[in-house]
Amino acid sequence: MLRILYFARLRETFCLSFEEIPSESINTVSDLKFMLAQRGGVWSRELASDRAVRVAVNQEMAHDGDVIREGDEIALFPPVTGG
Amino acid sequence: MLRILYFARLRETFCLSFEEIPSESINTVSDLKFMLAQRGGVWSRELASDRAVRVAVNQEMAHDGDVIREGDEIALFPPVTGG
Amino acid sequence: MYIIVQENDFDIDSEITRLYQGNPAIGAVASFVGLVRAEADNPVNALTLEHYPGMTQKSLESIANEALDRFNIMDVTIIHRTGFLIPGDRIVLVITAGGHREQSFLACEFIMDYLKTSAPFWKKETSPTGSHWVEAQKKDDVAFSRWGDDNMKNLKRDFKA
Amino acid sequence: MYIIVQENDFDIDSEITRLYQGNPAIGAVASFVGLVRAEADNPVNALTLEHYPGMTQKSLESIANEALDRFNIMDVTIIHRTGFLIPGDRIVLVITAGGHREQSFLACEFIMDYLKTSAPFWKKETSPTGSHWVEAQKKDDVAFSRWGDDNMKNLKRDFKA
Repeated sequence: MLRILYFARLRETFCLSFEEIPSESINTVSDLKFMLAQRGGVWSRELASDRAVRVAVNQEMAHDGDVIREGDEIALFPPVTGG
Repeated sequence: MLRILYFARLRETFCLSFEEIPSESINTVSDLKFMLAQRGGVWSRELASDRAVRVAVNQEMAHDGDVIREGDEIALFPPVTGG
Repeated sequence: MYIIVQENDFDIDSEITRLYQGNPAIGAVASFVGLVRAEADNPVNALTLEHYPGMTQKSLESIANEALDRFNIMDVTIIHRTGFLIPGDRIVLVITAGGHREQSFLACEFIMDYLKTSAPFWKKETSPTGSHWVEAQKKDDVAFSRWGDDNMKNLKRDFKA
Repeated sequence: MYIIVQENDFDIDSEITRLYQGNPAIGAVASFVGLVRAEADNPVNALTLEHYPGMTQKSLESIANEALDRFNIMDVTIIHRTGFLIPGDRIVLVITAGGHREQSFLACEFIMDYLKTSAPFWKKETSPTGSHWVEAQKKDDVAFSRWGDDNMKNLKRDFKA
């Protein structure tokens, strides 16, 4: 399983802060984003290629090509605005 | 008259923090430094051209060519080291 | 190194003193305080700060370690607040302590630039017209990117020498 | 603008708060604290700070005004101590408050660089081997000179825009 977290605008738009999904057929960050976008509606809109979505794998900033492994914690969120 | 102040190393070396001198024949900062250096000993050593001496005229940093007028307050001191 | 995410305010004097006390080689302490702003054209009533608890501490520690390493400074404090804040409230405090002022200033700016683009915090503003998530600013990416260029890598070497 | 030369110590939190309180457009406060250092190769026991009372206030005000003007910041505090100080004691506090961090950081560095070369303070160090006047450092002149180049004049225009 993969542990998926959503923050800020994504959490509110998806009405979801946390879910677990099977890790089969998800090898990279890109695969996960593509799979989630397939859900349609707000999912496809928020994960469209022209919207900036940041991804962290196991609490480290990650890029589209980065590998995802069984048991990983993946977070999706908008560009950060702290400080 | 000119009011002349000395600070830090110059004050200690000259054993003098303040004096008044006639303003005749002193038209610029250079004139004053030359006149003081004529006193010889520590005066000529401290005011030698290879030693950094800063000059303020009426509490503003000044250069060798700057004009001195009757009644001015002139301060001589080493490069500053505050902060 | 003292790094904490908290809801409470902080005392800047105590935090600065904590950082330099006991290390007589520290001569230069730079710091930065970020505040909730409210301007005429953006009359903010309140700000809510969300963060990603599992990642925040880790990411701030990694930024602080990078600053210690790059600029050869001696110590770093980062305090970031979360929760509900109003205009005039403090959001973040960064303190950098080193031997000389140039490295302390650079390290402090570096940490703020990295924090603004890499630490998982998000601001939601409430104004008279409703509430919305603050958009990330292009200028923060620009500020961040300057630390990666060759000029800055040379600078790192200078401090290490 | 709050500029003072004093023998007493200061509270950094109170000084920072005083500067931004009541101006909700201030979002970024940078500050610098200079401390008396004592290192293994320079075991200072004490420092005596002399100044030129008639000129000090005037020169600090002129530096602060130049920073307000160049970087379009909103307020400045400079507190410089004089008299007898020991390692770990604070010598100087500079605080700059503006809308955004880049201008506050630059203004704070600018003030420190100007102060180091233009404000009439002199340090005398007492160490186990005797006492001597601290020599001005070449690197302070270098730091000072960078604010005069064309690059910095462009920067000034940017902030004014």
